[in-house]
Amino acid sequence: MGGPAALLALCGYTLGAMLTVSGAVAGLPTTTVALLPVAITINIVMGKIVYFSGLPLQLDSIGTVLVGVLAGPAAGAATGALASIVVGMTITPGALPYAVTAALIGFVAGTLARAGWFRRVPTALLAGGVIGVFAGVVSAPITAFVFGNAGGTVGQSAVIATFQAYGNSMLKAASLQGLVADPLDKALTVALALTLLAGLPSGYVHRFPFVQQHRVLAVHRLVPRRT
Amino acid sequence: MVLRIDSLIHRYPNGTTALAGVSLAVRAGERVAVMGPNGAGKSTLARHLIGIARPTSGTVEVDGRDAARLGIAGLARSVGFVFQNPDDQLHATTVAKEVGFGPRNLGFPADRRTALTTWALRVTGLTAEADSHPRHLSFGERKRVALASVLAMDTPVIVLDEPTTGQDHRSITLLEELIGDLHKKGKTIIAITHDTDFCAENFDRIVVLADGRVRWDGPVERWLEGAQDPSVSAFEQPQMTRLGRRLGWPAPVVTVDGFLDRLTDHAETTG
Amino acid sequence: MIEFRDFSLTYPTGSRPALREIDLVVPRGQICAVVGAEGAGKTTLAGVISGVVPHMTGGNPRGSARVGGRLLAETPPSELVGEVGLVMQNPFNQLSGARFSLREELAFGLENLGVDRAEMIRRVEAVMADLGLTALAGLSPYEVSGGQQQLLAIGSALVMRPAVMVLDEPTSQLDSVGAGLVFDALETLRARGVTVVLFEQRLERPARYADRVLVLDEGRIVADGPPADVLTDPRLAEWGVAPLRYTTAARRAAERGLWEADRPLPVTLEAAADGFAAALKSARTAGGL
Amino acid sequence: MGVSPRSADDSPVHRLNPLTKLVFAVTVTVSAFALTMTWWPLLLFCAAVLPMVIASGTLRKFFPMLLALWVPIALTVYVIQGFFYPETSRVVAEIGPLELKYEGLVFATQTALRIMVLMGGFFLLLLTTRPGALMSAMTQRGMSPKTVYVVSAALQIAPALAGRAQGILHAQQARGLPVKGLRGRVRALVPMAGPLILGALTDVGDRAVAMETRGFGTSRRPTFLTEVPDTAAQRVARTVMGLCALTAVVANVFGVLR
Repeated sequence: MGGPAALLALCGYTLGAMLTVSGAVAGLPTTTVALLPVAITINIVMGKIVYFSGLPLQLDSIGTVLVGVLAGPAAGAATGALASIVVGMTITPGALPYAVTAALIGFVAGTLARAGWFRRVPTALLAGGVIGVFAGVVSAPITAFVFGNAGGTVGQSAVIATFQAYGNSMLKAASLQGLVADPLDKALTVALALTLLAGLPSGYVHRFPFVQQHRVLAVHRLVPRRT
Repeated sequence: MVLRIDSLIHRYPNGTTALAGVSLAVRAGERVAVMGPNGAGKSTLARHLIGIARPTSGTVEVDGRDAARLGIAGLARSVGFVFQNPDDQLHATTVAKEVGFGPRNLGFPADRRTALTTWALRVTGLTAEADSHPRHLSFGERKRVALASVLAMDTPVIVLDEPTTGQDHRSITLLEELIGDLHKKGKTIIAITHDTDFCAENFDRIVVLADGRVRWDGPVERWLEGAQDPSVSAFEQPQMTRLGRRLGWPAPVVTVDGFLDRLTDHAETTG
Repeated sequence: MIEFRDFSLTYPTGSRPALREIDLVVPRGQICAVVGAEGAGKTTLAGVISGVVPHMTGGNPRGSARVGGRLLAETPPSELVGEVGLVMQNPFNQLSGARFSLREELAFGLENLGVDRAEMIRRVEAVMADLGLTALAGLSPYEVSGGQQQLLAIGSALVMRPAVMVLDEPTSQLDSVGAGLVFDALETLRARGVTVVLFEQRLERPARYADRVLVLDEGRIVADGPPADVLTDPRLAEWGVAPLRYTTAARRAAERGLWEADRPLPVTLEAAADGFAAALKSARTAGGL
Repeated sequence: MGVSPRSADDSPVHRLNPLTKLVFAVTVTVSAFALTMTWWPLLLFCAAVLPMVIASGTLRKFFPMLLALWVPIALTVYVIQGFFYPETSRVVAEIGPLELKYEGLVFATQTALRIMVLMGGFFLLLLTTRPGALMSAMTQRGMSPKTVYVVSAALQIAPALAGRAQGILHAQQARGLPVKGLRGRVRALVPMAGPLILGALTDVGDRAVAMETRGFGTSRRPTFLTEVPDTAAQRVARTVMGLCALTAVVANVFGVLR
């Protein structure tokens, strides 16, 4: 029971994540490659801080979103997928099956950044919401079939249990939980990522051609500090 | 005594002994430089001064109170510590807010906060940068922001960890003037440094650590007399000391002024 | 080896050029020290010579800059590998992060270049011996001290055997023993015909080892010549560079007549000692008469 | 957080090529999920994972690590699926308004055991392998050096950053930052996380330069300082394990078709 779905979710997703990574990373310039491990570390550190604070949030993809904004969808996707692998190697192997969700978060963030959603705060927050919808929907099969709907935190699990209690199927319950929690979580993630970007030295973003080419960020970040 | 360390021993959990019985007393208003080769125990000693570390045995007292018991937060009013790497503390969006962070934490009234912030920015040459983002400044400027943010807390003791590394002539000159000013205001200044010229020219007393023990404690000139002592020869000595020694002068000189006085004496003593 | 012609560079975020009208030729086998205040353009110049600026930072260059005959504007740093070695100020940031021991970290560049394994081992061991790192070979690059990381960063560049070495304050965290090892290594490089460009705040070792000193001020070269000339220039402090105490002492002694008027001001311990010994001798002779 | 906690001691399992252990972990995981018998993952765990763990001599580290992560997940699955499993017929017990369902318990058992195999397989790899060796092995098997770089650098930067976080905490506390209580901790978040993350991000510029000038990312075929030991037997074992995993998947897919 549940076997085929679980195996397909596991294998398909893992394979997808591996392909994403191998395709995306090879073409990245060195500056972006050097950014990725730091972004992954930021994910881990923030994830831990939030986890121990007991807040019903994740905020474990700030680094992934940052890379998506600074270096584009491919780099964002690679960050997400590799972050899952690193977390899988250091904290819990349970993160491995979620590699594709994490990759998608970076990919969507990068795509929306290219479309200019990060130039203004309201659209950036909206972008966070959209990222959250994608994340929620795509992680549902993993949560449902691989982990039997045990969520990452007690809060998540309780919400899923509630949805199941109201007669929803396992997949539907997991999806609904994702759609409730993820958009808010990712909007907050984007807000924090933007705050960090404001604190970077003025020449910093110039190391990332993606930002220049697509005018990803507001103009005031790109003018001289002193005149 | 603003600071009294008595037979301080610090042993790390892995068994290495960082401090093997250090005793030291510092009077209010003294300027003390702590020197020592890497691994001599300087940074461990500094950790005790600000209450981060707990003595394995012995005591550290600041203003007569036990430092380990007060802890880092309890010592914040007494000891200002300027960390070596300014980037470990810069978080505010403007230099002025960064400098005002400490006084606000200490609960100073608004007018005192403003006065201290203005003063700290002025003496570190940062008045024009008050509204800049600290992270957009150069390394030397960031280092001065970190210094200003500790000065603004108006603590009686100020500890500087390697204040001259990565600093250019202008910043060092500013720092030297500042040390003089703070000394006149009666502050106790302790610097951890390996720059012997800087020590010789700005500090009254030098404490040399080696292998977790105090190898020398006293005026710089007297320390340099023992040129053969390994605790001395491990350092690059002040330029004027080496020059005096080359000229065959028996007693060490440490500053340019001291050298010129001695030179004049020698010239007048007809040979 | 290094050839700049009327070279200027403005960063995208800068309102003023970081480098202005630089004309500079550094031949093979020369140690050229560059001094100047913070913000004078030292780090930018180091970046340009190693191909990092503007390729990795952005920026708008004018004029021409060549290394080994190749136009830097058209040569990304990846094509200068093995040609130019760069050692930056902060050693921690230069650790690749991808290697788990000092020995592996030193080999990182050679692995990337596909150097034969036997040759790689030979070079890594030799550099470790030169810089006194052999005993630390198996340790993680993250558990050694800042000074040892600095030696590691220098070693990582040396092991590539570049024709040009660019070093930005390579001894800031080293004690006199470590700094001595580094400067000895630089002398060996010079003997092998390597061009060394050294950016420094502390002048005593450059005064002794460098063949030539450049002073940068607000992006321009304001002085260029042998250490004994440049470092005794009375405008040095105005350019934001602290004169050596030997020079200051001699200049002030001259005001008291205790430094011979026709003797150049000293920049090394030996020159100062000779000068003052001579001055004392003549003062005594004069007094004795 | 530390780089994967590994046992200092040595054993035949430690000496295996890291890829062999990786393929082992993947194979047992795929097999656990491929077959639909409820107790199959437990059999797999006892017959395959456990003997390896015992041979490696890491049993004392393995079980606390595994249990700490596995027990909470298993409990959650039992609670959620035991009580709220959809499409059920048999009720085992009633606890207040809640019904404990047979199908839910069976599903929970199967899921929990599968997760145990997944975690067990990978913990075995991590406990007996130096991260550096795993990374070298991956590169030498033709994985992109950039991908390997990102993973190994993340493994090292995370602990380095944790050390730096300590320094930042002290620097801010020395400036009177209160960090006690929930309010203090929330207020301390920006002065703590700001310097940490911004510092790490700004370091990237330098690191990229250092890597580029050391030939990283060139298209040349890299050579390797460290040689990763491998044997013909292990190569055969990897192939066999791969075939097993493949067979399991095929069997599973045919199960779907039927």
